[in-house]
Formats: sequence, structure tokens, C-alpha cells
Amino acid sequence: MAQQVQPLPYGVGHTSRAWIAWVAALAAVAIAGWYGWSVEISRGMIVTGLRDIGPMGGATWGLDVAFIVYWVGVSFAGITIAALIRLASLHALKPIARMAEALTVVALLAATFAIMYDLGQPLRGVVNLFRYARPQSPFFGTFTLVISGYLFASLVYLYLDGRADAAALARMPSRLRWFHRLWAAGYRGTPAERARHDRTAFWLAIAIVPLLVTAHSTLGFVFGLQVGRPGWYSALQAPAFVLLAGVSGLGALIVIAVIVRRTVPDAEIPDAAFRWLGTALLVLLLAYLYFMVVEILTNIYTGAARERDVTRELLFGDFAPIYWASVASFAISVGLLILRIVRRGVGLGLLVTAGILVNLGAIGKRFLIVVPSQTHGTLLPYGTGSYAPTWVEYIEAIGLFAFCAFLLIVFAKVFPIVPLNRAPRGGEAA
Amino acid sequence: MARYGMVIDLDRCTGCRGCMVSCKIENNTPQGSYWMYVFRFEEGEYPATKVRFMPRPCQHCDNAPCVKVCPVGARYKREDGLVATDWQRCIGCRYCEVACPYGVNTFNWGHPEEHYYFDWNAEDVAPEVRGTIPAWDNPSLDEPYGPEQRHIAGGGHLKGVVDKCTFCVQRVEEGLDPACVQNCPVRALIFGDLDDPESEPAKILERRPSFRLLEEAGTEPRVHYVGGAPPTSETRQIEPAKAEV
Amino acid sequence: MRVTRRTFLKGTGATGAALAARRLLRGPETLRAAEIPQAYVEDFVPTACWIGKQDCGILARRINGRVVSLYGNPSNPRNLGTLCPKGVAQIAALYDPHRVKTPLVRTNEKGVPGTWRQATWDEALELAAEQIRTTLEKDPSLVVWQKGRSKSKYVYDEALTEALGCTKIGHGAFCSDAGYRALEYTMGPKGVLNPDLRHSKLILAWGWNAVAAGGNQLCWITWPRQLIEAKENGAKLITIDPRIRGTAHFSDRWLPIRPGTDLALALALCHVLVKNDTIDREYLRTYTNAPYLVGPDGYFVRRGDDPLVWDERAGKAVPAGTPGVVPALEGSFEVDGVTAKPAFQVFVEHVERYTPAWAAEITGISEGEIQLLGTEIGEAASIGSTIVVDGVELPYRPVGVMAYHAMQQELGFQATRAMILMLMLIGAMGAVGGTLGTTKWEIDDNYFALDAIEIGDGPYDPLLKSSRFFPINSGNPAIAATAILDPETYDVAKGYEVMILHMSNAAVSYPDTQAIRAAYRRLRFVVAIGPWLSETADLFADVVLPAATLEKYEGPGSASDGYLDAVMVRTPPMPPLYQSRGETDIYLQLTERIGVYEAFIEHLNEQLGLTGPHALDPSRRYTEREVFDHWAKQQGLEEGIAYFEENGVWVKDPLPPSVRYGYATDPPFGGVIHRFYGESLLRYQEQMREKGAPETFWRDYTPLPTWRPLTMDSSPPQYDLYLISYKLIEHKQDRTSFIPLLSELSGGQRLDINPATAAAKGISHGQMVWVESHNAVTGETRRVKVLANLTHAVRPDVVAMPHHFGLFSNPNSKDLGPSANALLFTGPGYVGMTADASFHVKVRVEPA
Amino acid sequence: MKRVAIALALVVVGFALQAITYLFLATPIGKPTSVRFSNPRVPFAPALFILGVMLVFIAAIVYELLPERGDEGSTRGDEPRA
Repeated sequence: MAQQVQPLPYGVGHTSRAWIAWVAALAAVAIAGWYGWSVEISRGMIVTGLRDIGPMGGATWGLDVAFIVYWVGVSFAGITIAALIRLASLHALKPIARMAEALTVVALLAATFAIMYDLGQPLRGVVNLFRYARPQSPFFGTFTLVISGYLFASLVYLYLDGRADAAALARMPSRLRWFHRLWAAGYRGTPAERARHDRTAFWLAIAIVPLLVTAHSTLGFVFGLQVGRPGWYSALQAPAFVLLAGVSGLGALIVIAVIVRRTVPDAEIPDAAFRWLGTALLVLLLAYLYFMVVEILTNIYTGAARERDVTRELLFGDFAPIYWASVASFAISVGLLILRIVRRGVGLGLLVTAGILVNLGAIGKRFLIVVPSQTHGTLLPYGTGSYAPTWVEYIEAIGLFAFCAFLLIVFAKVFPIVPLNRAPRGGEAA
Repeated sequence: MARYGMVIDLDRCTGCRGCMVSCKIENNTPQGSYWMYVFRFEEGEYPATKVRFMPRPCQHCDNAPCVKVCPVGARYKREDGLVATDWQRCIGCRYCEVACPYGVNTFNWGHPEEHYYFDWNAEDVAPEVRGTIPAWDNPSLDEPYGPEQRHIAGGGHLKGVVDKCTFCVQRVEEGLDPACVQNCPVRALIFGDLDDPESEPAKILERRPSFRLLEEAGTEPRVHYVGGAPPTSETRQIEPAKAEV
Repeated sequence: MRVTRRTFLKGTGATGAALAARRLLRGPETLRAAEIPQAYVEDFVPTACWIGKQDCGILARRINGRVVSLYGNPSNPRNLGTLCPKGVAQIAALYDPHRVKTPLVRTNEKGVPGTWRQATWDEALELAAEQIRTTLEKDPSLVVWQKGRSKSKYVYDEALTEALGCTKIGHGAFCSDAGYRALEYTMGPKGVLNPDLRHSKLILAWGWNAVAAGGNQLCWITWPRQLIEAKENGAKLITIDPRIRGTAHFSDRWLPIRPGTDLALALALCHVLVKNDTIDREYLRTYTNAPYLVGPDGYFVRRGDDPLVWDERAGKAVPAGTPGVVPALEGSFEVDGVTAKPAFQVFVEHVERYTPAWAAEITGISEGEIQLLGTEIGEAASIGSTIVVDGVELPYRPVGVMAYHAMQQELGFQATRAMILMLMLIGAMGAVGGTLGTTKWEIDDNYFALDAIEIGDGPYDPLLKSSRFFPINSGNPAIAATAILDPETYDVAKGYEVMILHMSNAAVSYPDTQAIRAAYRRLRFVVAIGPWLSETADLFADVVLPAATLEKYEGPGSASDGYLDAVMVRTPPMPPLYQSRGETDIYLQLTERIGVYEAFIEHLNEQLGLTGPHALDPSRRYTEREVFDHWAKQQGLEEGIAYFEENGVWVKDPLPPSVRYGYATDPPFGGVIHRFYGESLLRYQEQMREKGAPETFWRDYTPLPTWRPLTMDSSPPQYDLYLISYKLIEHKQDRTSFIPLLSELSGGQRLDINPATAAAKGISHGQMVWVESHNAVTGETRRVKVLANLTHAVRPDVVAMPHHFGLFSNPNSKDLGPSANALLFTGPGYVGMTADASFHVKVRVEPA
Repeated sequence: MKRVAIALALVVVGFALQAITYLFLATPIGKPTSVRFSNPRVPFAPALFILGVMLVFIAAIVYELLPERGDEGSTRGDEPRA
């Protein structure tokens, strides 16, 4: 635009060819995922590898459910970081707060899609959940708290937290000004406004933390309350879900933060943030590994026959490759994270590797939580079942990654993915 | 009010699977979907081989895990003891299926009408049967049943909806036995009001030792087994029915 | 009787926006039915199952006049309102899209799956009638009527074939005819051994899967129910079978016997009974030829025509049957200058060598087990005891044996005879709680005929009846095929030219399939009648006539459960589908065109016993309903066939002991002497030798059952396993595997193999394996590929395959695996002395 | 202060709505022994519950966005209007 004299900060509004190529590619993959869903809708879930538990010897929950759990887990990061900044005054994390919040929102959107993918009657799902949802069902938490409450809260948080930046951008001429004005909604940055925002942010953080624990626990209860599935019925499920959510969420955040630091112009994410992320990930990871050991020990030491069967199947049977690959990815990540600390550098490479590895491990673990208890965990002697996802499920899952990435990179072009640096002095931005 | 239940006499069951077929015909279940399933078990090693049979309908648990987990109340417990599935409410999340320790739920993975056992609309069948409903379409199944007047008679068979044994609610409400019970050639299946001490199943339970499947799961099934014993970890299923879609 | 009628209206009440809203909420599919408001009228009408042999009574549920499902008819004593899986599933067969819908005429060469053109009934009937008529004019024996199962014996098997004067072939030689011949020959009833389940205390399921395989007379539903009731009344069940499966749960003991060695076991049991002296001497003296004196030549010592017995009291030989004598059973006597021994004495000496230790070696059952079983049988027989049944005091020998299809083995006739002798020793044949042959103890003509066979000199007919090869002859179509293919060896002058194929699938269902197919290719003209295109029709038929399934009139048949007398007629629950017709109608029309209608009507009158006002008039044209209406009225049912259209079954009175039990008939056992000693068998052997029959044909014609090593055991040692075949409860012959409901349950073909054997051969469960059979006589091998099914319920030296598969004409029965018959052989070594097929062969198995 | 009052009211109403819906309007909690346990007492009660959750967070937006009556310190803003 002619009157644009100065580019918006952090590349907002500036589209490069590479960016367009990325957007196109990601959109294509996301659309491919939805094409998979359309096939599923028109022909039924027969196009998936899922089948009935029992005589059919299948798993009725598979990749879709693993990814519901995974995406909800990833959403952990944003709100946690935001809440920690407020509650624990971890100001070093401020530059990654926005991307963390955005990650939460897109991850929850992905989780919503994954849920829809998994419903036999998605349309009925939308209507009947609002109409009939029962508090007794562990799904109640998933549908109401996670998808509605959590997603809504995250949007509120993202929105309120971005108002100051929106107002700043709205002062600069660009094609996106209308959008920034809309977002700013009259924000002028008066001390009263800032004070109010600090107060709301604090109280929101307070309100969100229990929601966060409840939401992730709720998802754990979906599995942990089921006596009929060996390997599921465990009090550890809920806390383990919270932990693994933290692991995958922080891992994903690290990856995004590094990408932002490398690609977004002028984006300065301090090393301290990465140090903190690395350490936090390490702590959560170690805690999660501890949980894993406790779980395995309980199951092989005192588990009922079928519990032991499922555990044996995990450790040595059909699922051993996935299990040990997951364990290995966690273990290697632990090593990398410790190495980073020992070396005293920032170790972005190590961090990204660990971030990717823990996410792969988390996906593997989610899959292992969902599937073996169905195929190898029937309490009546149906025999061993099997489950192999089909292309539909794979394309749907991949599509969701593309969808999330698409939203994030588009978001980064309409709004600063890193908060404008105006503290402690105001008006310094760009 | 009558509270129904079933007694299965394992000392009489010959594993013929007639109940499975009569269930399929009565309820028009598509291929691969068995509301009633008859296990054939083998135990021990040659020559001390044991072979035995165990029919497995839905257990219609009093503390049904499937009822507890259903997010929309499509799966519910009726006062007469039946665990019903409202196929007009089910959203197809299949939580009931993973929650059930007995593996009794079946999901309509594809279009059920493409998976019936013969094609009513086949080019040269159609002229012959025109003007009549398909043999596999039981009109009793499409009606709402019970005081609650919900669609629970298994006529759903809709793509993306969960089905299971209904104890043939459409027959029970007319005072008939479920199709499997009526058809059992050796009277191994006995159905009736377990609360009525004069009913046939109640009398059998009074007289003979019985067990319920996975009692330890606390599901309180309304299906009781007499004769024989529950399967153990040494029990192998043989001759599984083909369940493919 | 549950014939109700109800109407229910399916309304929607939802229109326009409401409908759209419902559609949104429930998904589009739910409104499928609701959109079309329609009044349904439901009713139940009787018919009968056509799958099994026992014609279970059915109530067909109809909606708007169209059958939608099938329930058991509670009035039928056989099935009491229940059905087996096949019975219920036949709804899918009724509406099978692959039914023969119109008459078909072949347009391609024979021997390969057919291509067809649709024809009118007129054309097809005329085509068939023309061929049959011209051939009948030439030589009626060139026309052959072959049935798989006929469900209207009087109409089809008797009246039709007699009207045509043609040859008829049944399936008995692949079923249990060896056992039938043995019982007919030895005692007279037309049947095989089955227990008096209501009173038996020791039941031997000898090669009988009591709960999945049915038996003679009854197929499946009735036997297991009675067996379970017997068990609940304290009976002991012992299963003698290489494979146990379903009976295991009900068996007190399992004796896994090596296939084909039942004769050795039966002889050893006789040995134990003799050693234990648990012998019913009174029975043997009174009703059998056991006291007849046998000379050194093996023939009875006679005066004139009368065989002699030794009167113990008078100390001299007197003609058998002389009143007041006490004939000796044991000892050695000088009579008319020769040393003669009572047949029983000969038997005692004969079985001396058949010790339990000897049999253990052959049968694979331990000596102790055999000894124990023999002792148990002797004790359970409670010789000398009586019981009052319905006010009649009768001998009580509660040892029941069921030996049915298992007797289709190389030594089947003699093995059954040895079992009968064993039961005769304890007097259990025809006793209360003992072993029976049929529902009614009636003496069949074969009792006399099989003792008086005139062995001819040839040339023979293709079935080799009265020949030097198979004097006692069950009419094996595979032997006929072999003889047609090798007329010189078998001294056969002419084969067959025209075949009427009645619901038979010889080309798949009978071993040896190769020989049968080769012979059938030579048939000039084949007309197949059946609801579905059988493989035999597909390969060889020139004309196919569509028959109805259960939507037709057929019968009459027994509906007795063995204890209650009842008669059924199949009545159509709706008009025949497509252009199909009932077989009776087809035959009425066919005979008319052939020009033998009058003869057919006259034979119908004779066979159905129609007399006086109920006799059919040969000058009138009848429909099948009218024929059965005449029959029903002849029975005294005023409403005629309408009685069956209303009730399905006519239940009469309980069968009195005087009908059921041999001891109770008047005179006892129908007045015939039981052939403990088969003198005529020896006579046949001599005549066969005289006429130059090779040893393989005459060696088993011995007056007392005699063990010899089995032919298949001379196969090379790498053929280390015995193949047996068996029935699945889900299927009946090859009639049901195209029903998807059933093939889903059965899962198709598999090879049962013991895990130990499988491990030694590196075979795992669910793996494809090659099974290769070997003919020990010709050296020929055959092989098929099949899925391995590891089970502990089979002997380690035995592999087992169900029948029912290997079909290809119906898309629904394709791909279910090969037929076990593809591995079996016919001809010397693989048929019994009565031309009965043996279903045993040595095989080797290896991973494919 | 009105702002606080409205926000607090929203929070209170939100939580109250959640509690009331969860405990009284939605499907009864207890061992399911009849069809009663499969239907919300009030139609669309779950939607009300979600509304309750949302109200609590909407309170934050309202708290921040509610226009001020007394235009305090518009000139003291560090980011003058564009």
C-alpha cells in the first residue's frame, strides 16, 4: 500500500513467496485431511481400520482417539505458560506467551476435528451433546470443559492479552488495520486499562489452572474409569495424562518457538525462555517416566491375568516396537535435555530434537493407551485382535497437523506472534 | 414390575449357534454383527481335551458400564432390567463399546443396507418381491417401545450408530421370549422375570449353582449361567464365527 | 399353534419443516422406513424345512403375504418350535439372488461351467421329455434318475421311477449304507445303530458327533435334545472317535480311535464280553442262529433244508426251531459224521485272538481302556433284567450304540456287523434302553434279499448289482462311474445316456469327484431339477428346471421324534418364487409329455395308498396340491391338505413298545432269526471266487467279522496322517454353504490338525497347507490347499476336514476352500465290500 | 464499582448456572436404574452448563471492555489514538 511507510513489526502483513508456498502446501494437506473425512462420512467408518471389539477382533477407538488425546495434550502448553507468567512471574517467558496461547487454540481446534472424525454421526454429535450430554459420562468433561470451556477460555485469554498489541498495530497503516482495530476494541493503554488487564489476567490464570487440571484429568478418566479394559483401569491415568500433556505441549512449544526465532524478523526470544522450557520439559519428562515405571511395575507385579497380557504385549508383543520407540524417544530426549544443561549453552538444536522426539513419543504413547487394551485386552477369550489404521485415518491425522501449522503461520502474518516489546518502557515497539 | 433376565444352561448348550442366526434374522443385523455370540471353547491338551460352549448375549448389567459412559443417554437402563440403545439418539462415539467388558456392542461401520445377506433390490429379485418390504426389514423394529417410547428395538442399523442385543424388546413387550430363547433347540436359554420366584429362570437359579460373567468387574449382569464354569485364562476360543465387514 | 394376525400402521406424522428438522437431528437414514406410511399385515403359516432330513416343522412369518422369517413349529414333535441354524438361515436361500429363476437351456459345451439361455417351461419340458422318451423306448435302463435327497419318497423315488422304468441312484453309498446293509442283513430293520435314548444308561457315540451331526432317521435337533435328557437322567456317554469336538462337553470319556479300525475295537470288545461271560444266552438261543451247528466247511450242518442245533437235554442234533429244545451254544459235537460246533462256539474261538492288547496295537486305544469298556458294557447291560414300559414288561439292556456315517470305511459292513454281534452278545439289540435301528422295528425286504443274492455272470449294469464284485451292493454312483470308464474290467456292457438329476450335486458331493465328472461327461442328455444351479448341473446339464425350495407341496414324511407318531407334509407359505415349480408338479408335467402320465398316476395311487374315492384318476390332470389333498383325505383327514396348510403336522399317538422294540413286536423281532453267523456271506465268497473276482472284492465276505490290515496303511510312510471328513452343524452337505449367514458362522474350509503334529511339521494356526492324499492301490496322488486349524480335539496321526465346500457355481459359495472329496478315492481299497465309499485316506501335510 | 459488580455478577451467575445445571437440571446422577437417568431434567441443560462456563470467562471480557463512564485519563494514555 502506498501510504504504508513502515512495515508492521515481526513480519505481520508481509507475505513472501516462501510463505505463500507454505500456506498453499499446508492448506492442500489440510484439505486432503478433510477429503479423508468426507470419504468417511459418505461411506461410513468402514473406511477406517477400526472394527468392533469382541467377535470382530478389532479396536473401536484408534488413531482418531489417540490424536484427540494428543491434541488436547498439546493444548496444555499455552495456558500453562500464560498462567505461569502471571502466577509465578516468569517474565522471561513473556515473548513466547502469545505463540503458546495460539498453540492452545489451534490444538483444541484440531482436537475438535479429531473428535468429529471419530463420531459415527458427527451432526448428531453436535446437536445431541448440547441437548443430552450427561454429567456422569467422562466424556462430559471432554465435550464441555475441554472443547467448550478450555477453548473458550483460551480464546478469551489470547484476545485480552493481545489487545495492547492490537492497539499498537492499529496505529500503523496497513491492510490489516481494520482487524487490529477490531481486536483492540478501543484499547488505549491507559494505566487503568493496564491495571485492569493485569487483574483480569491474574484472575483468569487462577481460574484456568483448575480448568486445565480438570480438563486433562477428565480425559484421563475417559480411560482410567473403565474396569472393562485391562491396562486402563488405574488411578494414575488422570495425573499421567496431565503430565504427558505437559510433555507434548512444551515439546511442541519449543519447536514453534525455535521456528519463530529463526524465521520471524526481529523476533527476539531470550535464551532464558528456552532454558526454562528445556528444564521444565526435562522435569515433566522425568516425572512421566517415573509414572511409566510405576505403571508397568504395578501391572507386571500384581496385575490380573489380562492386565499382564496387555503389559506383556506392550513390552514384548505386537506393540513392543511402538512402545520401545516411544520409550527411546523419551529417554533420548532426557539425554539431550541434560546434555543441554551440562553444556550451559542454549542448545536450540538439542531442544528442537527433544521437542520433536517427545511429541513422537507422546503420539506413540497415546496410541498405546488407546489400542492394545482393546485388541489384546478382551476379558472374555475372544482371542487376539488387530488394528491397522487406513489411509483415511492417516490423512486425517496429517491433515490436522497441517491445519494447525496453517493457522499458526497465517496468524503470525496478521498479528505479532511475539508480543511487542514495550515493557518496561512504553511506546518503544518497532 | 417384572425385571427380566436370562439363564443360560451350559450343560445343555451344544454350540449350534442357532440362537445367533435366529437373532440375526429377528433383528436383521448386517454381516459381521452378532448380538448373540456363541463361544466355542477348547481347554486342555490331547487327549484330555475339553470342548465347551458359551452363548454370550448382552449381559444387560444392572450396573452397566456402557450406560454410565454414554455421553448422550442413548444407552440406558429400563426399569424392566433391559439395557436399551436409542438408535435415534446415538452419536456413534463408541464409548459404550470400549467400556463394555463383554464385547457385546456392534457398530455400523458402513451402510448396513449394503451388508445384508441377500439383495432385495437385485435386478431379478426386485420384480418378484415388489410391493413388499424386504425380508430383512422387520417393521416391529422401527417402532418406539416401552413407557419411554424410544426407538430401541434394534431397527436402527444406521451407519455410524451402535447396536447391541435388545433382549428382543419388540417381542418381550408382547409377552414373547427373545428370538434366541424361543429358538434354542435344547432349551439352554431361559428367559423371564428374575424377580418373580415362580418364573422358570428364578426357579433354576434357586435350584442350581450359578455364576455370572466377570462378576469381579462389578457390572451385575442379568444373565446368569448354570452348569459349567466361566472361561479361564487357559480357555481358547476355537471356530470363531467370521465377523468381517 | 401360534398363527396370529396383526396389523400395524407405520405413520410418520411429520411433514415439511418438521420432517426436515428430524432429518437434521437424526441423520438422513433414519427416515428410510418412516417416510413411507404403510399398513403391514403379519401372519404365520406352516411349512417345513427342506435342508435336513427330518423336515422340521416351520411357521413362516409373512408380512403382506411375503415370507420374511422362519420359526420352528411348536406342534412338530421333532423340533418343538425350534430350528437349527440352517433352518433359520434358509430364508436367505429362499431369496438367494442366484436361484434358478426360469428354465435354462445350455448354450455351450458340457464339462465346463455353463452358459445358458432362458427358456419357457414348454420348451424346456418338451426338450427333456423328447430325450427321455426316445431313450426309454430304446432301453429304460439307460435313463437314470439320480437324487441327492428326495423329500417325497413315494412320489419321486417310487412312483416316478417305476412309471419311467428307469434306473435310480441315491446317495446311500456315501452316507451310511454299509451300516444299513449290515443291520438289514443281520437283523432286518432298515436303519443303522442308534440308541433308545429315553432309556439308555451307557451310550457309545461311535464315530458320532452326538450334538452336531444328527444320525439316521433324524438330523439334528431331536437327537441332541434326547441325548441331553438322557445325560440328565444319569446316562454315561462314551465317545469313540478320532476327533471329539462338540460331544466333548457331554462325554464322560473319549476314546480317540485310529480311523478305520472300528472293527478291531468291536472284536476286542466281543472278546472281553466272552471272557467276562457277560452273555445273554437266552437271547442268543431264542432269536439268533448262534446255536446253529457249523460244519468244518463253514456252512451250517443241515438235514434237508433245516440247519441243525444240538439239543443239550436230548444230547442230539435236531432241526433248529424244534419246540422244547435247549440248543447248545458251546461245545463240539459229532453230527452226521462231521465235527460240528455251534456258531457261537465258532465265534468264541474266532474272537479268542482279538484280545484288548491286540486291538490296542491297531486302534491306538489302550488295552486297559478296551478292557474297561468291555467290562462296562457287560455290566451296564444288566443281563436278565426287565423293565415295564407302558405296561409291558420287556428285557432291559440299557447299552445304546450310535454308529452312523462313521461306518463308511473300508471295513464298514463288517465293523457294523461286529458291533451288532457285540450288542447281540448282551441281548441289547431291540431291547429297552438298548440299540435300535429305526423308529419302528420292522423287517425290511432286504433281510431276505441279501441272503438270497444270485450272483450273475455279467455283463452287469454300471452299479454292478448282483455282480461278482459287489454282491451286496449299496449302488455307489462313483463305482458306476468307474465301471463306465473301465467297462472291460468290470464287465459292463452299457452305461447311461440320459440323467434326471434331482437336487443332487454328484460332481462335488461324492468322492471320487474326478471319476464321476469323467463319467458324467459321457451322458448324452442331463436334465437337472433344483432351486439352485448345482455344480453338476453347471458342468453337465443340458436343461435346468427351476424347482421351488420350501414354497411347494412335498411329502408325506414322518415327524416322529422316535417316541411319538406324527406325519408332516410340506406346504407352501407363498407361491413358488420366480418361475419355479414344485417337483411333483414338474414330474406330473414331464411324465405327461413323455407319455407315461397314466402310469405315474397309477403308481402314485399305489405308493400313496390311494384307493376308492380318493384314488387319482389317470385320465384327469392334477396339480401337486390335488395329489396331496387326495392323500390327506385318504388318511381320514376330512379337510384334506388344508389340514396341513393350517397345522403343518398331524400328531398322532405315542408309539407303543410293540412298535418300537424288537422284543415287543408280535412275533418278537418280526419273527426272523438274527444272523449271528453270516453263512450266506461265505457262500457269496465262494461264488465270487468261482466267477473270477479278484481277492480284494471277496476277502471280506466272511461269515464272522474278520480283521485285516487296511489298504490305505500300505501307502508309503511319508503319507503319515489319516484324513477323515466330517459335518459341521452350520452346513448340510453342499446345500447350505452358499447361504452367507451360515458360511459366516462356519468360516469355510479348514484342516483340523493336532498342535503336536503341526509343530513337528512347522505348521502354525491359520497357515495355508498342502494336503496330499495317496492311493495305495494305484499310487495316484491328489492335493488341495487349505487353512490349518490347530486343535487338541483330534488324534495326532489324524487330520480332519469338513464337507460342504469346494463349490464354484454360486458366487456366495466360491472361495470357501476345497472339498474334502477332492482328496478321496474310489475303487478297490477305497470302497467297502458292499460298494460303499470309504471316507478314509492317508495323506501328508506340508506348509504351502 | 459497576464494572466489578457486573463482572462478579457474571462470574457468580456462571458458576451458579454450572452448579445448578450440573446438579439439578442435567441428567440425574446416581446408579442408572431407569430411563430417567438418560434424559436431562430440562432440555438442553448441557448447553446451559457450557453457557455457565462461558459466562465466567465472558466476565473477564466484560470487565476489560466495559466502556468507562468517567473518561479518566484519556490523555494519560501511553499510546495515543492513531
